[in-house]
Amino acid sequence: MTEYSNRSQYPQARADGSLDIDLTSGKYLKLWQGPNHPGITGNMSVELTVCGDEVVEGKTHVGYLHRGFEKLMERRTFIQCFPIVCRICVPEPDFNEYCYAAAVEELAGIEVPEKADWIRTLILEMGRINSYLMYLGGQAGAFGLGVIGQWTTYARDLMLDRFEELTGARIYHMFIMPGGVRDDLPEGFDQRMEETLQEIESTLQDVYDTMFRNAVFKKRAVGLGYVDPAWVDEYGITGPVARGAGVAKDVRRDQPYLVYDRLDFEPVIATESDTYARADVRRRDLLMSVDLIRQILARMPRQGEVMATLPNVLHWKIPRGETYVRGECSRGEYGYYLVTDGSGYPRRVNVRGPSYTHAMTLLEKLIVNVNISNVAGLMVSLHTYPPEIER
Amino acid sequence: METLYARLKEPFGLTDWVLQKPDLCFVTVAREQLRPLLLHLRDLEGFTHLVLLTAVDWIEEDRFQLTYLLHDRAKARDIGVRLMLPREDASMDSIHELWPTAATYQRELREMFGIDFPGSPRVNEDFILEGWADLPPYRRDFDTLQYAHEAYAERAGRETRDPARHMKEQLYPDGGQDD
Amino acid sequence: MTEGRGYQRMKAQSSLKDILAVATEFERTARDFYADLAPKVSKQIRYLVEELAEEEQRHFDLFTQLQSRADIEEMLQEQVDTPASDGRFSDCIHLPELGDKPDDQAVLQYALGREHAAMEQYHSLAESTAPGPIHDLFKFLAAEETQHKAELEKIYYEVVHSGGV
Amino acid sequence: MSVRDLLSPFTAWKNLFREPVSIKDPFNRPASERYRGFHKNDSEKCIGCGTCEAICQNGAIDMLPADGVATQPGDSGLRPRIDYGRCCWCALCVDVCMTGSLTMSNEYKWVEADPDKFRFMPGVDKKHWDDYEDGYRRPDGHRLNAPERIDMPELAPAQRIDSFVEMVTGYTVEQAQLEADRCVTCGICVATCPTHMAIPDYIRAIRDGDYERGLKLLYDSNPFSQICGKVCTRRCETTCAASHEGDPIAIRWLKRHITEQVPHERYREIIGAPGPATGRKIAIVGAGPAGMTAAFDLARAGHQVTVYESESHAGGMTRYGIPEYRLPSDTIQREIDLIVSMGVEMHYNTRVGTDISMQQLQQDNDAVILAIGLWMGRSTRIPGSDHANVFKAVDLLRRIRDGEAIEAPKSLVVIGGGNVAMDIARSMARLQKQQHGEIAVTLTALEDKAHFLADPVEIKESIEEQIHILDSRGPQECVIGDQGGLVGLRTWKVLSIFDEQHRFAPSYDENDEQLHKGEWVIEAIGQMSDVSLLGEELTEQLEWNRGRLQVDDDGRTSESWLWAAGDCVKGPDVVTAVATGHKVAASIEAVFAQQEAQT
Repeated sequence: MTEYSNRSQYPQARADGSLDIDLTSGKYLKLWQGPNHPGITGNMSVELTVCGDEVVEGKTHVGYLHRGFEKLMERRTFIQCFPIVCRICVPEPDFNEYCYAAAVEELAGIEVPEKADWIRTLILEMGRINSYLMYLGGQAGAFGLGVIGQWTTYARDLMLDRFEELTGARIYHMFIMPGGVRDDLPEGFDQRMEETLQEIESTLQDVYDTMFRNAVFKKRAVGLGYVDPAWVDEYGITGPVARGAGVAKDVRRDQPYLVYDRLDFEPVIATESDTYARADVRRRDLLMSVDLIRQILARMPRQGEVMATLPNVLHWKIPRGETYVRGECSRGEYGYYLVTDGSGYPRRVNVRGPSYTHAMTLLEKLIVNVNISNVAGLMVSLHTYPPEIER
Repeated sequence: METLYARLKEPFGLTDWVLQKPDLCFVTVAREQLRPLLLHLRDLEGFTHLVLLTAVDWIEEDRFQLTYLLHDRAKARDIGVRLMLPREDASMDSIHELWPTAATYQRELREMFGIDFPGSPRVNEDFILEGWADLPPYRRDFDTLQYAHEAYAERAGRETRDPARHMKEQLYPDGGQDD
Repeated sequence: MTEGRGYQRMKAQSSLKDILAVATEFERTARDFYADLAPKVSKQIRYLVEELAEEEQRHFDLFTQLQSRADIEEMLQEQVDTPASDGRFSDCIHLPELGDKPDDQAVLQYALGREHAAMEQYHSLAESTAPGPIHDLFKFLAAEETQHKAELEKIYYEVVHSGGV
Repeated sequence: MSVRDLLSPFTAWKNLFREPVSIKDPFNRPASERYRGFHKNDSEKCIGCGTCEAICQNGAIDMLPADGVATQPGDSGLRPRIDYGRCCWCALCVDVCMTGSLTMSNEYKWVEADPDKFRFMPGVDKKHWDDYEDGYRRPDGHRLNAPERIDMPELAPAQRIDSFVEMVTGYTVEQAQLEADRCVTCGICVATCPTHMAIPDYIRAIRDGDYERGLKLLYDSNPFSQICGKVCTRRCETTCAASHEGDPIAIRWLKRHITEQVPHERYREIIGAPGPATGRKIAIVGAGPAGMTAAFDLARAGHQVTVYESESHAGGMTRYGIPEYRLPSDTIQREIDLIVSMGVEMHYNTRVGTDISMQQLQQDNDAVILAIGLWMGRSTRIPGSDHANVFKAVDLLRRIRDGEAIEAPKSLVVIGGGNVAMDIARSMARLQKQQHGEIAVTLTALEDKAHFLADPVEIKESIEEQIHILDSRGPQECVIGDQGGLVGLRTWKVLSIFDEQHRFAPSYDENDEQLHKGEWVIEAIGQMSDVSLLGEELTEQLEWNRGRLQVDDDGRTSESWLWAAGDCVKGPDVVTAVATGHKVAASIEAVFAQQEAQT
């Protein structure tokens, strides 16, 4: 924390602890970061109050991509909700598909074929790799390392090819639906996936050499955005942000879903709890996903159905009930709270994305005393996607 | 979970217990018991993580349901605490002192459902919507389709036919019987 | 068949025109028979007898026209290739006596029997003549009667056999 | 900060010598095999049911008439038009498509300056990807709607074979809900139903659990709903969208379910009372479905309706032609009582032409309806068919339903492959079982099994009940033994029954001759009307059309006071009879209204 020990004497705290910021004093300036797309953080803006080049206060503003998904779903039948949920999170849409499907299946009492669970797990890990690849490019880019983003985009594109051949689409896969998954693995998928995984590993080695073993990156990332492990529960911190703080929180291990209880892995953690540590947790988590995909393809059953028999979806009613289904996405805990009322439509859907806590209260806390030039790097280090805040 | 409920049922006057799955249950609590219950769960039972706070509009029953979902990582279990509020002038005590992040949830509930949380930081600031003057949009009586019709122009040239009606017009226009 | 002797007579003919003249005469007799029958049957089924009379009239006209054609041989060459189904429809070869008040089924059976007999006669006449115009003419006549019979069988099936609730 | 951290990033320079990874020709990169690109629709296969439109959560699909596509039974003539300004390529439309006509190509690139071009009818508006092999199609086994119907519970063959107790027991509420859920509410069936019942609407009422609304919908178009719920020929089901890739919806059984869920005493209130009296008088000859439907409509309109029935009970062929195990008498009686309760006057055991003349009816009434059915059985008239032990199915069925004690022979042969043949075979089998403990019924039909006129379900159930069914047998002779008793039926093998144009042109193999043993032979072939009641004079006055009374589109004969409806005009079929009953009632109403207007 030495970097910031030399902080400005402004603003001074009032007796009640609040900050005494007088914008007319000439000491302070309001500065908006966003709402243009400031890299990987999406369409959100941070209203900064700066004193010199130091942030004294930050407020997160979202709503630039609000489409009201939760409300839209109340007007759609259970099957009609399936194609829209993926849009809540562009880089890693599959968690929406999975959590929604699992919640519906739970309340409707639908048993999903085992093979579908394996394919779902495969897809979620593929999505995690893509999300991390995008993150790495964004994190490096925020500190001026533009080439990393080009490499990770290439690697991600290879994985999108795998998504395309498996699901029939590159970005919004619409493949995990209530009842199972749409289709089996295509012929020769394992072989092509292995080639892709090797290419990703090779790219990651380059990323490691040029980003993680880079004096510039270290200089800026180390010590930036320190998260005290004690805040984890207080601020609802999950995923790599918590694991970077040494808290081995990983839903895959804590409450195994799908087939995670049949895979061998340990949550990746770091203890430094700064931007560098979080980036490294994600890099290693990505490599773990590569390993998990290999395990899945080696262990999954190759026979059997991938889709349960659904009731006629046009008149599908689900009895009154409520449940919460969570999964560990690349950014932390992703969950769907689904309430049904016996009709053919959801009564209420609430999407719990990790960014909701990370980009709001946590970011607003961490951003104080940060140098303006590091704001983008800090935001990216929380790996937030605003659409899951405003939904 | 059953033992937890058995222990807390009496002291906190819990009702409507539902064990949704082995690691998730729901209970309903009265307004005055909410804060003591949440504190107890957080500090003594290990439910340290506030997963979410949201509302359900049971408009037919004229009330809102607030759901406080708490997670106990050590025992890998969740409890959903329901609280029923009258819909009219809905207002609830803030819990931002228990979890700072609750302020964001409460701000959203204020905006989307019109449920007030006096004392919650920035609760009256616009969160997702800007300059919204209509009904709080996540209330059941806000009609999104009607809103869309009023707010946006339909693309010209769209029309459709009902198969049965079209067949009647084509095959038996006078409603005639038999073939 | 009362016309049986007529077929013998026809076999003895040697010119196409003569044979056609005899055949035409048969059709005329049949037409007159149905025309006489029509007013006697109930109006409900009169259509059937009238149709039969019309059909025989059509044959009568066709044969009359043929007689007057110069290119009759070429004409026949084209027609005789028509394959003739010689299947037998058993219900109809048992000829009922047509009383004063025959019903539709009886009329149909009578007509079918008549067509069948005519068809068979023309067939055997064709078989007993050497290839050439005469042979072709008999085959032509057999094909005509076969086709007519097929039409009647269709009506018979509709009237008698179909329509179970 | 180590020296390594300063040098390591320079490893990036190795990429200088690397082949670029970007695709050289991005415009010609084919998408994957199951890519969800622009739609294709096999317009021939598509039936325009609009289920794609119903499931589209974007509202991207419109159903519109298409050039070169005709509206016909089973095909609405509409085709989906997709607005790609809204489509999200989720392919739910493909997954739910009832015929499998809708698929997707793997084409994803298409450039146009005019945005309206991105709204077109796949398969109708030709596109270059129409013949693409690749693209998304519904994977095998991936169904969003259950293809199999819910089985109707019924008595097992062993339980039912010795009694005339109704064999079908009816859906439970849960079963009916599940079956109703299978309906996609397209309504294509409505045009096929002769009386155009509001099928999707009453099925929706089942889903909603609103049986009274369902019953109202039934009786709005069919006063024989309880009866049709049990024995309708259900042509609607032949055009059901679900039948293309699965079982059609059990429309008949769902109708039955509604009638069973509403207490009978509630019926009349739900259906509504008749209107005020008009003073008009109508006589109806025949108390079958056509006559009673007309009676129902006309009585409800306030007219004074009198029905003349030669038998002791109403119901016509539904009562005297359909066996009790398919249609119990109390069902018929409830239906008739309901109609009579609208103020219809019934004269049973009254034969028009004998007990009262047509001329008398003409004189006493403003209109007369002839609904006399097809009560006379046809005979093959093969040798021996005039033997005392050769019966006509319709006569026997009537005697059984009338409660007459019939002594069943130990063995018998039935001629015919229609429903009447099955009915009499199964009825006689029951009598044999009751009286002799053994069943010996042989059924011979001209048609091969694929062309049987009987309902496939009837055939299946007949076989279950040990009826020996022989197809493609042409009857030649009812063989009479030395003692003068009937020995059996002699048949020839039918080689083919229809020619290439599907015209009847039977050919026989005379060498394949069989004698089917039977003390009785029962002929169950065609039926005809007994029009003798009209008398010679009226018969001569009326116009006829190929053996049947000639009627205009409204069911009116060439005599302005006389209408005709039911099997004697068009049939035989219960629901068609109901339809023609409605039609003549409407025609009479229209004539009355016209007369009112003139005076």
